[in-house]
Amino acid sequence: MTPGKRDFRALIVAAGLAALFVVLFLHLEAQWAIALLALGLVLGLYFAVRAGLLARVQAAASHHPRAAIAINTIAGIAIIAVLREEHFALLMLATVCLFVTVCLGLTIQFGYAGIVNFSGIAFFGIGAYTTAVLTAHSAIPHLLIIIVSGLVSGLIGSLLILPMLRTRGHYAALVTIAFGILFRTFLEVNDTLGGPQGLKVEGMRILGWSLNDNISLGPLGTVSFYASYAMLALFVAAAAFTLIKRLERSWIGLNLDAVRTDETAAASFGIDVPRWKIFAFTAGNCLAGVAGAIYAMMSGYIAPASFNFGDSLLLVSIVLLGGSGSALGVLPAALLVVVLPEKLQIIQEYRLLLFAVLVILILRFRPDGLLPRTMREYLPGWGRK
Amino acid sequence: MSTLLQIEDVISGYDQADVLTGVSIEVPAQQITCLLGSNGAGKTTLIRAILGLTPARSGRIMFEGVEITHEATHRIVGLGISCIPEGRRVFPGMTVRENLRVGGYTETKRDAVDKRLEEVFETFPRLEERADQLAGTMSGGEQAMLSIGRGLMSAPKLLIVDEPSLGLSPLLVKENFKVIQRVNELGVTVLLVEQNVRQTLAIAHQGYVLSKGRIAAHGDADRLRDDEEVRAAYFGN
Amino acid sequence: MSAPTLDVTGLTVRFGGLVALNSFDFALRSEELVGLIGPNGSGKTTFFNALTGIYPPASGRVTLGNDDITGLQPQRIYDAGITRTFQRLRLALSLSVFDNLMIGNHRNLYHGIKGNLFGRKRLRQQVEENVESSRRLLEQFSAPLATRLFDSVFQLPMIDRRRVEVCRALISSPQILLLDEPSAGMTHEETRALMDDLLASRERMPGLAIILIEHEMGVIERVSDRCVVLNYGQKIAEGSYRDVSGDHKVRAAYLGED
Amino acid sequence: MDFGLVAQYLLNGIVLGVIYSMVAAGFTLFFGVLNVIKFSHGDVVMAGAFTALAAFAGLELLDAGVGMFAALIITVAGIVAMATLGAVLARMLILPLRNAPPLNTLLITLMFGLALRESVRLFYPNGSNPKPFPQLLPDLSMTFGNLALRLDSVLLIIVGLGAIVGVHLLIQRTRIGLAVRAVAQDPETARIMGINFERVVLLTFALGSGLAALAGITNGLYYSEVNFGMGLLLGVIGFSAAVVGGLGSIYGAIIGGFLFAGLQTIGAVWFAVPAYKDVFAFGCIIVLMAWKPTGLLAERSSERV
Repeated sequence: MTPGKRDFRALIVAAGLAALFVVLFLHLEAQWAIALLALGLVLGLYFAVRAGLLARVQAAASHHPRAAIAINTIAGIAIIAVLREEHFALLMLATVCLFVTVCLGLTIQFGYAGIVNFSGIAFFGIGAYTTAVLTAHSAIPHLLIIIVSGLVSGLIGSLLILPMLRTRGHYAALVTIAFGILFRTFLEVNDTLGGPQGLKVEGMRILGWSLNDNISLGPLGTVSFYASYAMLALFVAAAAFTLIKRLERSWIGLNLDAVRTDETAAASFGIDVPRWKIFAFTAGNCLAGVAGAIYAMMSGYIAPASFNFGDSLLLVSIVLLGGSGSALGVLPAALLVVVLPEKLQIIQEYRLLLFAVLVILILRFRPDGLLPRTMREYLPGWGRK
Repeated sequence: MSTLLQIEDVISGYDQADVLTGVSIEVPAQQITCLLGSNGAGKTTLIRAILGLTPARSGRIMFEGVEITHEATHRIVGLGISCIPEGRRVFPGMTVRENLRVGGYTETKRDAVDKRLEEVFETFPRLEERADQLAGTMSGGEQAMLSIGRGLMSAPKLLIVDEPSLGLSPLLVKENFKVIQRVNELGVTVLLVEQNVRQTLAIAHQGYVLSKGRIAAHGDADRLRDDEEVRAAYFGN
Repeated sequence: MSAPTLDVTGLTVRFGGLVALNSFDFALRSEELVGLIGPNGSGKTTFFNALTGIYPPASGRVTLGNDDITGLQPQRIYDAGITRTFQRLRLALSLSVFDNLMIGNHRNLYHGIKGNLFGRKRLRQQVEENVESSRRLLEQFSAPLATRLFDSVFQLPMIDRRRVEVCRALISSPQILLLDEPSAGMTHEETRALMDDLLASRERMPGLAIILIEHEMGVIERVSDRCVVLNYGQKIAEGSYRDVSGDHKVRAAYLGED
Repeated sequence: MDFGLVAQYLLNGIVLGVIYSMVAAGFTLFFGVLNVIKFSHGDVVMAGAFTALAAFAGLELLDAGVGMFAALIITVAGIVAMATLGAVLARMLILPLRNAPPLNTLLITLMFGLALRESVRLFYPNGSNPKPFPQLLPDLSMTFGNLALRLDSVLLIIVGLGAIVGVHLLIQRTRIGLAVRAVAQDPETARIMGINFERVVLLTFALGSGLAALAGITNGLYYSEVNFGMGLLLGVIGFSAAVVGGLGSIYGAIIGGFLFAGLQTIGAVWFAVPAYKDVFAFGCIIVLMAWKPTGLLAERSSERV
């Protein structure tokens, strides 16, 4: 068997296993099964990393980046197809994809450029509120609104980064924390934005077709309207993932890493530190805004209560749990953090407490996360040279 | 003559740089022992090892016959070792008086501290004039004085002085050395760590030359003064 | 004799009341290797930091060729062709050797967002070229190190980290290289090997001038064309190593002779 | 606007300023001595208030839950418990991470704060609802025109200011305070002087956390209500105050605390919708950070290259 064929087989097997896992995780109801699956995921990843299995799959993926993304997107579509009638499972799947998108944005900011952002949920919220306002008060096509919402988030972020550039560390962290709280408070007291009750958001329409309608397949049954949103969220997450990987494997990714590891050394080698910080912060917030826009249309209703400081912390925990700077790590981490408390009713009440304890343990004993970031590979098949 | 401080075969490293590879020295009581060497020879690493700031990886350090190799710094200092650190390191945001009080921190009786304060002010009348000035606003020479005064506040048995000449004008260096000599005459054992060979050997009784983490030469001050090894340690020829 | 490449006149750096560098005059010609020596705290590293824009000078003027580069931002100084190493290594330990070298090669790489993310033809070409040139450069210092191009710097011993830092400063083909105590933390033999490799690779870089801060006088004697001695932020001697090491002021500064 | 109303706002602002300053003083102590931000501080404020509440429940069982004596007992209980917690936290989470990136410390304490908050919500009886805080101080007031000067407010201001001044004197005048300041300025030289670094750190954390408990109790007595989430905002405000004042300086903490209270008061007066006061205050903080990136009374520090 040629290496190419072996690669494809490895990729397909890995994607298939992942898809099977996701389907079971979303579909099963029995509490013991879900707990077992979650435990299995964490242990499975741990041993896959240790035994080098994951490295092999990653090498294969790196050799055929487009194929890897395509195979995984197909696996994602397959998951949606299997779960087509289950509203709740599809809603969760879509939510996971949106959280993945936001956390990939945070990965650019924190994982690459080293900028802390404790207001991630605020930028998600800016995207959501922009969408709510634009769908209600303008005739802009909905797909365009998603992009505009991302841009608005990025723009507001690029203003916020200005005070952060003049300072470092804790002082910069304060700016984002203050902004996160300011945003939530602002929403609560602002009547034009609905105050504490929030706003209704129209469902998405593309070329006259409403995503909020169930799709009837005649005798084959009906497909939940959440399938359309899950599909959209899946494509956005896949696109974000592709972009992040390309970003990482470029001179720009290198510049961001240089800024994070040592600003003085970076500047001494010609790297324009403020420029790349602005770039990373803006790009990350754009992704958060896009995800927020889709979230708003999908849930049909947004309120300040969904954009708490605690949610920003949740986003940061996903990034850390996956492994700081590890784009791949975001996937299982987001899946666990988003789905587990929804499915495992026992822990739902305790979920924040559990996450807090989890992150404390990670920071104390395994600061590299579930899937630690690997060396940069600029070109496909780099590792085999 | 008894040995106050004994260092046996110490290996230590810090930040992967400045590594000691098996250093043994003896500091006899009541004397001034000097440790000479150029930049980067490992002098500061040795002091850090004695003080327990960068504990030795192997070897033994004995003070008054008691092993202190792995003791915590505050305990080692409490036994009667005082250090005037490189670069003086006064507390810039504290007054001169407060700096001196920190120097006497190991003494818990307030009366005793006050008495020593008086003594230091007697030795350095200049410090008394400036007692309530912030240390950070004083000149380099005055800070050097303060640093020495602070080191004396704990009434040490062994005073380690790390590069007192660093960044000072030749005149001030001379003054400082005189003070160190006087302190020694009052009965304090001194370990003087320096780059400056001539002036150091002029006041020291005996010395060691450290070069690239090893003792390159040792002996009486008179002998070292004309030693080729000393020259080699500095000028590499 | 050619005009000086780097011309420093009256450069002064102050920290609060302390004058770390006092009206320093210095000239460097193309292809020259000047040793900068002096006791601890005499202002050597301060000079490097002022030259590379990390500390703002209080007064004075620095010109490179015909350009005034006084007080420019560090990235502009680098663009002008001055690179450096640091006394305490400042490598990105978590990144690969290649990544670290490419940080040093920033000037010659393409940083457009579009071409880095989409198309990527130019990126691919630059990566391939630079892998080759990095390997060639590393081989001049250590053949085994050249095979570890994609390992993280974290896994390398001290000597190899030093080599990587020197190569990071060399890879962009600078006009002037500033070496801040490259022997720190290494043995005599390692230092000797590093300097030999450096001298050899200098042969391949026409025009490269080097300023070397070093405490090991043996190294200075062997490699420098000329020495400048600093003490208390002031230049106290200048000339060949033989002249300087015999100078009574220099001996006084180091040995305390009157 | 008449005098009475202005005075009312002023009085309210002063009580807030005292509470904020107490919280900010903790941030400043921790930062001064160890260069870390302990973000669970706000939740320690909350936990202090809840400990006092629990102590009060205990007193009620003994039929001693009335008056100034009870107030004293529950205050001491809150302070002692939080001081212990602060020292334990420093020992278990903060000292071990001393050489990790500062952000890790910030995150781990943020998460600890979250854990504390959730623990109270889940495990304190009926903890997810706001709890009435007992009215233990004399319920007297004097009226001057429109101004109702409540005796308990005055008492709280006196106790709070007294505590800050007390901490300040402890730091400035005592032997142990000398050690704290020495460690803050130069930990290594302080060790060379024979100071037990770890003990000083633990003591500082105990001190700051005790002050936080007092702030929480003051807050409870003033508003007659506490809830599990109150620490978050108080913590962020305290942090902002400390940063804006200039981390590491007690004076800075006091200036920052009163500045924030002042901004909120101005915001409340200025806007038609008083709820905008926090938006206004935090907006001003962000602008202030852009103007003075390291605070109003910044300590100079330079990076060694």
